[in-house]
Amino acid sequence: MDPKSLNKTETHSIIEALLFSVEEPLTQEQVKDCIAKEIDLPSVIDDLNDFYARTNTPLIIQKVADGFQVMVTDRYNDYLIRLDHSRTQSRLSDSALEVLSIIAYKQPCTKSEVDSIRGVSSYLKTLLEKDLIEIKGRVSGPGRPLLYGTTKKFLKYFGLDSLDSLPRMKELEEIINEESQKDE
Amino acid sequence: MDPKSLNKTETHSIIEALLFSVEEPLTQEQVKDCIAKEIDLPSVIDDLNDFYARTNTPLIIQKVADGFQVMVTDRYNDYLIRLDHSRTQSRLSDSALEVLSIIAYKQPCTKSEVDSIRGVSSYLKTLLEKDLIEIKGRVSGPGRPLLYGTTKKFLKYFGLDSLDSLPRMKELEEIINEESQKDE
Amino acid sequence: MSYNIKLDIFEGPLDLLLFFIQRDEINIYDIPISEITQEYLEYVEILHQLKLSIAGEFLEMAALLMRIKVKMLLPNTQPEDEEIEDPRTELVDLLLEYKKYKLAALTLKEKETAQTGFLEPRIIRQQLEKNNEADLSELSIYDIGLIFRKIVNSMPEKNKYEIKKIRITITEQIEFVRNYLENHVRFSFQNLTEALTDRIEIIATFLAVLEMIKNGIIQVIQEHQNQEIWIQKA
Repeated sequence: MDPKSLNKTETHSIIEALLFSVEEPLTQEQVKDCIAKEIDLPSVIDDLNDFYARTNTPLIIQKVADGFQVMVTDRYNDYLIRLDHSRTQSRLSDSALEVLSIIAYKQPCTKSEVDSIRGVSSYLKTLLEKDLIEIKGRVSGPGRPLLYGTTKKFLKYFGLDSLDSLPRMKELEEIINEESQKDE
Repeated sequence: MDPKSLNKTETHSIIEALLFSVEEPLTQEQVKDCIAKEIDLPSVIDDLNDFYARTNTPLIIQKVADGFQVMVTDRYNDYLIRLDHSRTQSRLSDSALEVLSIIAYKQPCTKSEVDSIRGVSSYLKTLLEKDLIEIKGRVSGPGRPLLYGTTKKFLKYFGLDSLDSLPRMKELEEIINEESQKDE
Repeated sequence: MSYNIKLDIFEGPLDLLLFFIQRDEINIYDIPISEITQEYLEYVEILHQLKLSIAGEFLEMAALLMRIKVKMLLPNTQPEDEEIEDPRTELVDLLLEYKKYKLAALTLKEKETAQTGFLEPRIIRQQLEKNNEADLSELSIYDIGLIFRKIVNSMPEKNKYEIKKIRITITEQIEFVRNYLENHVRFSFQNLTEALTDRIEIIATFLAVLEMIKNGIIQVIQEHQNQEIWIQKA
């Protein structure tokens, strides 16, 4: 099990570490900055891909515009799709989060109440679809508009037992102001 | 170069693919969801770590927060520091560490409990922002102050398997007792 | 202020006391209160002279130290057979409790150092089908609160304050009723307030009428129950 028999030198391992560590694709210049000696990067990459293939390591290094990046191979996708959390979850937009925060604090409240605070049309549909808010009833007054509130899932997600645990504005101010004293 | 000689079965490769694909530590339940058959996950992890060590692959799988996560080893950090400094995390201040340790042991607990142990007003903002602590609810008694506890991110940040990985309070007491007796 | 950084090395009074104890290798169960109090007060005095804001906690601790010092100087008035409590017990308990967590914090610091050596690998994941879950992984309830706070703070002022300033006074309305009396011999409250639109003006006028009745300027007459109440000069 000599690593050399796998054609892997220390240079290969350093390049691997670099590949795993860079934010953007790894470039020849970055390699030069980090390792003093001259390196034939494409050839090292070939060796590594060869090593991954031969050891059934589900990684592949791809050449993209400016350099090289490591990817998980698609070979085990059938297993991966059953991994609920690996599916790309869509992040909520800032506007949707604003609407969610208003409903959390003002509930039960109507669409027009949300709109009057934000001044723009609301993102209720998205939040309803994601099961973060639900219809709680109707106003008894004119037009009988729907009332919205947060769901059990919302509480569960944030690990709260009740809505009462939402931090109050006064408490938030206290937390924020404390820190600014320390910074002085 | 038979992968089998490296003790790597297809199961090992699938687990690797799962590890590379999850954002949070991979749990036994997730593995169960993806692979129908019964798997001894800790033993597969041991094999993989062994494989990485023997092939000089700069990866290591850690047990944190009730799951497993892949990390780049610190072995080649001397080369990495020349990459970019944006990824070097800023360390927590001593006071932040004190607050965290109190919350970790006493959770769920209020800010005033933390303050009374430290003998000084404590700052929670940074820890809340870094998602190392979170609001867990409220005390049911007078004033209904907020309760704080540590997060999953806390475990990940310190590389802890669970809160049980922290030294026991009794152990700490013994260390302090020994120290004080030595002085007599 | 550059002093601030150098002197602000203690987390608080307990931290400062623990520093003295460790430096002088003092037995925590037998703290020489006089000496330590003196040094403690000197430190607080330096902070004061450097015009640094001294946290209230430092002064509270100074008071506790003085109290213990006084108690220890007082002759023991307890009967012989009774166990006397050491006046330092409260302080020792505080110090020991704090020391425990400082030790725990040290463990965390070591773990932090070890862990920051490791990086999460940047490996591009396979794009799999999207599910309908919202990704809230980066959010806490604290963030939701902050978002709401930001919205509330950015709301225009007029939405915040619904209460209008009351521009009308009872004295003004007494004057108003007096003028009305000049032109009308007898009138109802409804006649009087016909021209008024604002509810607060009507209320002020009603109060003015009551005031004028009390002062004997006007009188009210009701001939039968449930009939109109008339107002006229007294």
